[in-house]
Amino acid sequence: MKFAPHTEDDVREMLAGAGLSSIDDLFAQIPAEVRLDHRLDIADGVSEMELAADLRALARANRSAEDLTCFAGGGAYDHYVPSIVWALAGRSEFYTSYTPYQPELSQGVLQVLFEYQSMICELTGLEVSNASLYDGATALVEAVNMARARRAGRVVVSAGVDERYVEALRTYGRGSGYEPEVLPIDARPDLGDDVAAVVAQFPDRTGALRPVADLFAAAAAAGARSIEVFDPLSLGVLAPPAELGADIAVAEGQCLGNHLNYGGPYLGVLAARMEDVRRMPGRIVGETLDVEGRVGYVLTLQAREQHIRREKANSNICTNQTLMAIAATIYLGWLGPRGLEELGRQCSARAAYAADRLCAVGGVELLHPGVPFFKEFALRLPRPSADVVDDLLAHDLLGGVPLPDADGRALLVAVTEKRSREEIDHFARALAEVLA
Amino acid sequence: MKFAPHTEDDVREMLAGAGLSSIDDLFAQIPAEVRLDHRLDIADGVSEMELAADLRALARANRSAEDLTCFAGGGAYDHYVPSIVWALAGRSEFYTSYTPYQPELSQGVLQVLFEYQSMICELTGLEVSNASLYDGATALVEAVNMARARRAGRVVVSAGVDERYVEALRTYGRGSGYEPEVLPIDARPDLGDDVAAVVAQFPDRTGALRPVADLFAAAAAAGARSIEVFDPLSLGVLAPPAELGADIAVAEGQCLGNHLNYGGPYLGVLAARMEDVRRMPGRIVGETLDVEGRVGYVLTLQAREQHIRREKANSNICTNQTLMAIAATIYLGWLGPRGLEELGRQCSARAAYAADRLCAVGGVELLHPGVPFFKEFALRLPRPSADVVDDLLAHDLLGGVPLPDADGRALLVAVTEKRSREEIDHFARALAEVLA
Amino acid sequence: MTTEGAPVRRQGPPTGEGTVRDLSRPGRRASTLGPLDVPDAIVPEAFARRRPADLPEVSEIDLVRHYTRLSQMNYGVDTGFYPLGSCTMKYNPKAAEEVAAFPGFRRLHPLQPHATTQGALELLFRLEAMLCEITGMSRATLQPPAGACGETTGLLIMRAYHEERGRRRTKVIIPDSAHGTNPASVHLGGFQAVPVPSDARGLVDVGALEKLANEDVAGLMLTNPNTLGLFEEEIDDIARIVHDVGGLVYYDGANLNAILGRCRPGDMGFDIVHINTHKTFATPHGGGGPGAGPVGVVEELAPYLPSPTVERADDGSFFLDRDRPRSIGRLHGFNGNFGVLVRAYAYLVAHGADGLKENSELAALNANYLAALVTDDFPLAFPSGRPMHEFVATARDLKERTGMRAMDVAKRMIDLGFHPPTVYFPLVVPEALMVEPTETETKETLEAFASALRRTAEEAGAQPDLLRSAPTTTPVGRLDEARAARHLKLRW
Amino acid sequence: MTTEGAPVRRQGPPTGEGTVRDLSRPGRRASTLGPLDVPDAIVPEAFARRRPADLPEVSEIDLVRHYTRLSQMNYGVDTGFYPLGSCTMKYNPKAAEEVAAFPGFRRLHPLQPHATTQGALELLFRLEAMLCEITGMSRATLQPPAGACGETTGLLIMRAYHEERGRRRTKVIIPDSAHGTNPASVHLGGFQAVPVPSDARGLVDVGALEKLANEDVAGLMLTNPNTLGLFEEEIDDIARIVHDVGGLVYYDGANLNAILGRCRPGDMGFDIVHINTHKTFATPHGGGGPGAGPVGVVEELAPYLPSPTVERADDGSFFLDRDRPRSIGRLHGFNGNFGVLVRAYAYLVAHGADGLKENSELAALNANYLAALVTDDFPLAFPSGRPMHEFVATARDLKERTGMRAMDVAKRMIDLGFHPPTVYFPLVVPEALMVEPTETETKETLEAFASALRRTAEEAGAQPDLLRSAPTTTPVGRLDEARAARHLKLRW
Ligand SMILES: Cc1ncc(COP(=O)(O)O)c(C=O)c1O
Ligand SMILES: Cc1ncc(COP(=O)(O)O)c(C=O)c1O
Repeated sequence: MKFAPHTEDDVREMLAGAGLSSIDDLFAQIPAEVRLDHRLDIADGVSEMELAADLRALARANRSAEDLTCFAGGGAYDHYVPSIVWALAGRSEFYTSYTPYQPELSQGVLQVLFEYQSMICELTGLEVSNASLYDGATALVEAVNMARARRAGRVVVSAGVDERYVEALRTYGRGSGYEPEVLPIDARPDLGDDVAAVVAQFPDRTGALRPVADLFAAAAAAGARSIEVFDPLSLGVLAPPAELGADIAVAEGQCLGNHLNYGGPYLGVLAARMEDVRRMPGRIVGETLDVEGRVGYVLTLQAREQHIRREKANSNICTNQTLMAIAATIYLGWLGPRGLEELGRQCSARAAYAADRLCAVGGVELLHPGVPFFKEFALRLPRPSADVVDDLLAHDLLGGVPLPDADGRALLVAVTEKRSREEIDHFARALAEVLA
Repeated sequence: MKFAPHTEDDVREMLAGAGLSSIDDLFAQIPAEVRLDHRLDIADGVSEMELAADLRALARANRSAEDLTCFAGGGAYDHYVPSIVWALAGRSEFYTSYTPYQPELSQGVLQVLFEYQSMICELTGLEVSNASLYDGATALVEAVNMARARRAGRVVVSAGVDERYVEALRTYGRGSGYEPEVLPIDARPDLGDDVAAVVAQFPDRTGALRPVADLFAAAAAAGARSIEVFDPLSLGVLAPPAELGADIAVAEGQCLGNHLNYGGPYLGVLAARMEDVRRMPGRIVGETLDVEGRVGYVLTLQAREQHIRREKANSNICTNQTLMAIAATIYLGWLGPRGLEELGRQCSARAAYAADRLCAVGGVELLHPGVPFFKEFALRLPRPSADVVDDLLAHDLLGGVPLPDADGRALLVAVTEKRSREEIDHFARALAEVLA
Repeated sequence: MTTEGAPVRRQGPPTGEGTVRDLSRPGRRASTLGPLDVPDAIVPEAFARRRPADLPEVSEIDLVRHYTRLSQMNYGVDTGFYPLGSCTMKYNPKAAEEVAAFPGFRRLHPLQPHATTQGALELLFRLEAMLCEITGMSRATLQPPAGACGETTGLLIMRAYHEERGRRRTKVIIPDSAHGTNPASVHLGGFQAVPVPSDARGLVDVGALEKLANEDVAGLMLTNPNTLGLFEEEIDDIARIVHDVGGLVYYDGANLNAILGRCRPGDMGFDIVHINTHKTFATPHGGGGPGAGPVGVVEELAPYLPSPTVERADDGSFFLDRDRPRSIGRLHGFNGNFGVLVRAYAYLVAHGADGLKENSELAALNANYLAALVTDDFPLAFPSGRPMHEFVATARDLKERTGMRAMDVAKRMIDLGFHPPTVYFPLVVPEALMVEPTETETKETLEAFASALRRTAEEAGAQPDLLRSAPTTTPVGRLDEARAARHLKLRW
Repeated sequence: MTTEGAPVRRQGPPTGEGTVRDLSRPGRRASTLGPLDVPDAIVPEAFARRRPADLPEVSEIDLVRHYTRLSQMNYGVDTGFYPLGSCTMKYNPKAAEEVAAFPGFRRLHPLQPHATTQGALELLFRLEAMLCEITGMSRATLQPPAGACGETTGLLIMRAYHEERGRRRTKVIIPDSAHGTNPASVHLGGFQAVPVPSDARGLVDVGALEKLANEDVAGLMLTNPNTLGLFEEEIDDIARIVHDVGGLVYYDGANLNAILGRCRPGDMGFDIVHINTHKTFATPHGGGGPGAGPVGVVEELAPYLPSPTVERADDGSFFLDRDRPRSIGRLHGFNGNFGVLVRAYAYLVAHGADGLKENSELAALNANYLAALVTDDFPLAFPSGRPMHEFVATARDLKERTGMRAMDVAKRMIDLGFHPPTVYFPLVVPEALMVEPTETETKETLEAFASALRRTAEEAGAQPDLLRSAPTTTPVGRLDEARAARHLKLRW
């Protein structure tokens, strides 16, 4: 395929116009020693028809949630994506535009982001939201950096936090100069004024609902920032981060109208208190007036950002996940307050039903018996969970996500509003079979 | 699902505003005897999620050209549809608009249709095109009505015309008062001044390229209108209708960027000479000026149409296939003159190769040996072609369209630019197998 | 506030967009095809094209920008309120678009073996059953690609019915308020259209009908509620009168959205019914098409339905039945506008019985509420009857008072941010404004529209130039249609 | 003629669009969920939300119209020329959008067993190989979701590399013309940013660099061609100087679109390279994101690459390798922006080796042709060097002559129908106008843009108000950014 429109005449005339005699002249300043001495070892270009065939073949070499009934979660969920979300977020005026540096030409994107920020504040009960970060894990990293910009101290992380998120903290911490300290579940933390941030996840990495308020209260007492990792779609039925005492709330926003996409592009959600707004990473949209007093929207507080603050900036994020935030805004508008609540109820009811049916299978029990959960729960299996997941594929089931817990015999099962009783019953029967 | 936005308060306030006390009052004027005495026997409504599941299941119960390698033609072809076509024709400002009765609000659709008419004229060599009809078969019916509006005479149809098109003529002819007379291939027609129209198809229903110029010349001599059924995608390499002496040219425009869609929505193409423009059916877009002298587009010559001419109109068409004409315009813009020619060459080359390979299979021969063809040709098989097509499904092949010819042993094979040498070779091997 | 009546402005100075040909440069090209991996072959010289077709030569980005911009020069239901009377411009569900695009539907060839199209055939089978239940008919064809073709179908069925009975019937009666397709279809059916006048109420003049009814009459075509939005209360008598002379009664389904689940053409005595899925069942109008015009008939007429029909075999499988000796034949090259029918099926399944009934109720509520809001300035053409899903108002008085016509009001409404209603139809009403809000519009939208409409009435007296010079906010101003017809320019 | 510079006007009077919340009415709702076919269950009281979240309550059509209209208030590559310097706003192929939407990609869960994701893994494997060939690196990670994250990745690799060798390195050198993400990333990598000045040619001052280079230096970050669009001709010396003190050289790939197939960072002595697929490989910017920032490294650094990497087993199957003891770890929750990487892969396969090379050639041709057209009014900031794919002009003289600033020129360009270039970057250039036309624009477009730009220079003297009051053709006029920061209103 070829997208450059130049005809031979164009090239000739333009070279002349630029005072050049050949295309090579354009590259004359490249020293001979560094010029590429061979044709790139990449196959010849193809037509659109061949391209589509190549990618169709690759896509078909996968077995996705389109073919498998998906009970996998662990931060990415098979919630229903209503057709209006991408019919609208997919409008080319949105997706082919750049970061809104020229606000008068970008009121569309800017206003949607303002609406996004407003809805995230409504969900979390916090005062400010930014306009998106890369994903949930990096949003947590940014939240910790926010806290450490205030007090360059220790970072205490509850063992209930997703292991991939902790991994990310460990990675970025090497550069920022901290090592996340993992706090065992229910352990009494000793928090002094050397602690910058305390992180907890609710529901936790096993789907369990464990109180975080006390931990956050202790953090507050120590003058540290409390950071909650939350599930946006739990907030129709579960208490919002602000109520639990979180100063900063971060989440993986994939569940808000975004497809699974094998892990990305997803949506990093971050909300905080107004007093921390100048330490917040990423773009922030604000309302203002134009010369004639009409309401309009702009990127604001840019003095925080890398392109102005440079090495003093808390974050280096530039390109973010705006399009996913647009999708999330449309999705939340589609849900509405009652839809959000109904969805939460359905998830928890279906998860509860699934837990009952699956635990009725011989040798299967809850990893944390008696601990309440929302839409996700962990099972203890008689065999390594990875093998069981492999066996379930034969029944067209994506049975869940294997956890390291219980020496690899733990399975994390997620149940969204999409999973019907019939599908759950099928799962139970299949599990019994593969464990028989 | 529910799309009506009314809240209970809305309903109450609006009833009051309309001076009514209940919804039933709105239907009071319906006589009791005719009121429906039961709830419609239709299942309860479903959520979008359930709707998508229901239709996905139905779609999967089909085996389409997505799963089968398609050699079927007979008026509908598996040409490649470039992604820009529906990315643009699928813009909601186009597809959610009505017939452009208010031109100032509809310059988008009107201008595209003007471009469409222009491109159809370029393709056919004729002077005027309308803005679309239902499909190829009904376009032929309309063309015959045009001719008979000029001279209410006989309708002579070459045996080379698609049998479904002849069927359609027979159907509509009952109302309009004619019976199409089928003229055997190569028969010398006796054409007097009682003949209104002579119809020929090029390439013909078996894909064969048989001269039509003589027939059309004879028609002209008799003062009848010559109507050619053509293949739009043949016109990069085959002589256009005007050159062959056609007064009116009609075609199935599905091949112009429209999907197979199990037979519709397709695109009825009709072009004619300026002298017949006032007898032309359907919408026609014309260029004009606005009050400030700016160029703009409107529906014109509406005096021809049913909404003004009523029972004196030649046609009753109102809703047409505008969206398909928009797709065709974008597709032709994508092809361009050189793309159109290359595509034609590829089709004929691939068809020629396919014919060689398939005729190399024992017992298989061309139905019309020695007769040249374009992208489609007819085979004579040793077994009923319908059975062979069924057997080929096991090889993931849609082998073609069975023809009644040769007592059901004829198979019409279409080869588009999409069919690779490898696919054609696979077809030949599979055919050998099923015939072995 | 409401967004209605306040479309936003786009960037850039006002100006039109040249044609795609203006972008053409020799040698440019968007398309690429795969390499030719078989021996080249050229068509015989005798048949070869000599001069390449002079199509535009442009790059892909040229096409994308040109047609994106043209789309932005077009008003659709997705941009705002679209109260075109008789057109039922309701919201077109995106979900229907998504499911219709499943490859299993979109890439299905019309001539595939039945074994490979069971899903499509089952969908059509189910859709036919739902349409029969909704209309009270016993069988239906899904082949007609639009309402007008449905009318032709119905009239050819009438013809076949009478011919089989050896009757020579020459006339079909239609109300003077009928849509243009009705008389045109009558003509195409080989009949003569005989108009029956409307009475003072805007309903069929039953007395006049009685006089017209005789042995020459093949049947009657009627829209109910009629094109004035009024229910034909004497439908029983009307049907009886026609049946008594051996005629058939045809239901033009354009206004079916008014009565879903409340009453059915079949129960009113209609023998043949067409449905416009692009009106009642919200399949998108596509800027003029495609649509679908299924036709239902009473049992006695079923044998005449077009060929093929969708049938179910004893083994439960579905097939297209072409063995129909008494059928009127084929009205479409293949199976009708299947892609549109998929959307209609989705719409029906999504709503279910109660949802459909509620749609009609709220469509009527919207029309009556809006009528009440504007009637002081734009009185109903026939005030005695209660409108159903749409109403016809008249600017007659306004014209007398101010000289401003319905067309001026319509153009001014554009500047106020609204698509105008249908104007000058039905023909029996002078300065007609035919308003069909549909059920998917909000109370706030109706109110904003009403105040805009009332504002035009005020301006017609105070600032007539605002109307006369309208529209001024569109890419082009009022266009010279007479000029277009006089100096025909139908291509570049 | 060309359509460039002439966006069309939309219908309707100029006015903004309220927020979706302004459309909210208690009781309205767009969503429907399936019936609950299992026993209901409610969360423990202690954890329950008490007050429902105050989200808007709207119907589906409200959402569709609101966001359709907002989209029309936004300018994209699909609406017109978008010459933002450093951003590479080239045409985003629709074909890439189509293939990325295949359910087999879009509905793949990140934690599925490898047996079910072989197609996705093979795509990533192939993409890594192509990126390595293009950049001259030996391995690459596809995990970073954007360029800035790629920078962090590179700096953490630098840190790990030096730490493993027991060296305490504290400084990273960056040119004063560097993009803001560079110093910010240096900081996040735990280093101190040391600026090296540009010389009179706009290139790294090699003499100054030599003085800065010492045992504290972990490495150097460089964009080449640099942010002035000029090729760092002494790149050999630069790399040598840094290597001689044991440092590593990092390539910021934002300008890779200038040199594809002509030269490679690896051959210039770079050790680490990031690529912005949303620039060079035309994945859409999405109004600010998503992007993807793959990072390639030389063989010696491969062990430090983030975990997991995509590997091929002896049986030919692909898997995600998490067993990487020397890896810096994980930079993203899952596998990076896979959906974006699919588009980048499609772009590379579509173009092939020659297509990519041609893109860079024509990108440079467009930039140089356009520079020549505007240079009389807007001279190059550093005229001695030949710009490559973009050029930085300055409005310094214009400001002195007329008092009009680069910002005024930019806003006036909007009224003339164009998206302005990047302004005030790089910071080392006063009144900078940074123009990157990209290779997908036509000669006519460049000429139309050039005459518009020259017109602003003329108007700056003759009719400065046209610039001062611009833009006037947009939904809102010039916005008060100071006010936005002073009176923070960040939510409704
Ligand atoms: C009353 C009436 N009858 C018939 C028709 C024709 O239907 P179609 O446009 O689908 O052919 C229409 C369409 O506007 C109509 O309003
Ligand atoms: C020179 C340069 N470096 C780095 C970046 C940051 O890349 P990203 O926006 O993908 O994070 C940019 C983006 O504008 C850039 O122009």
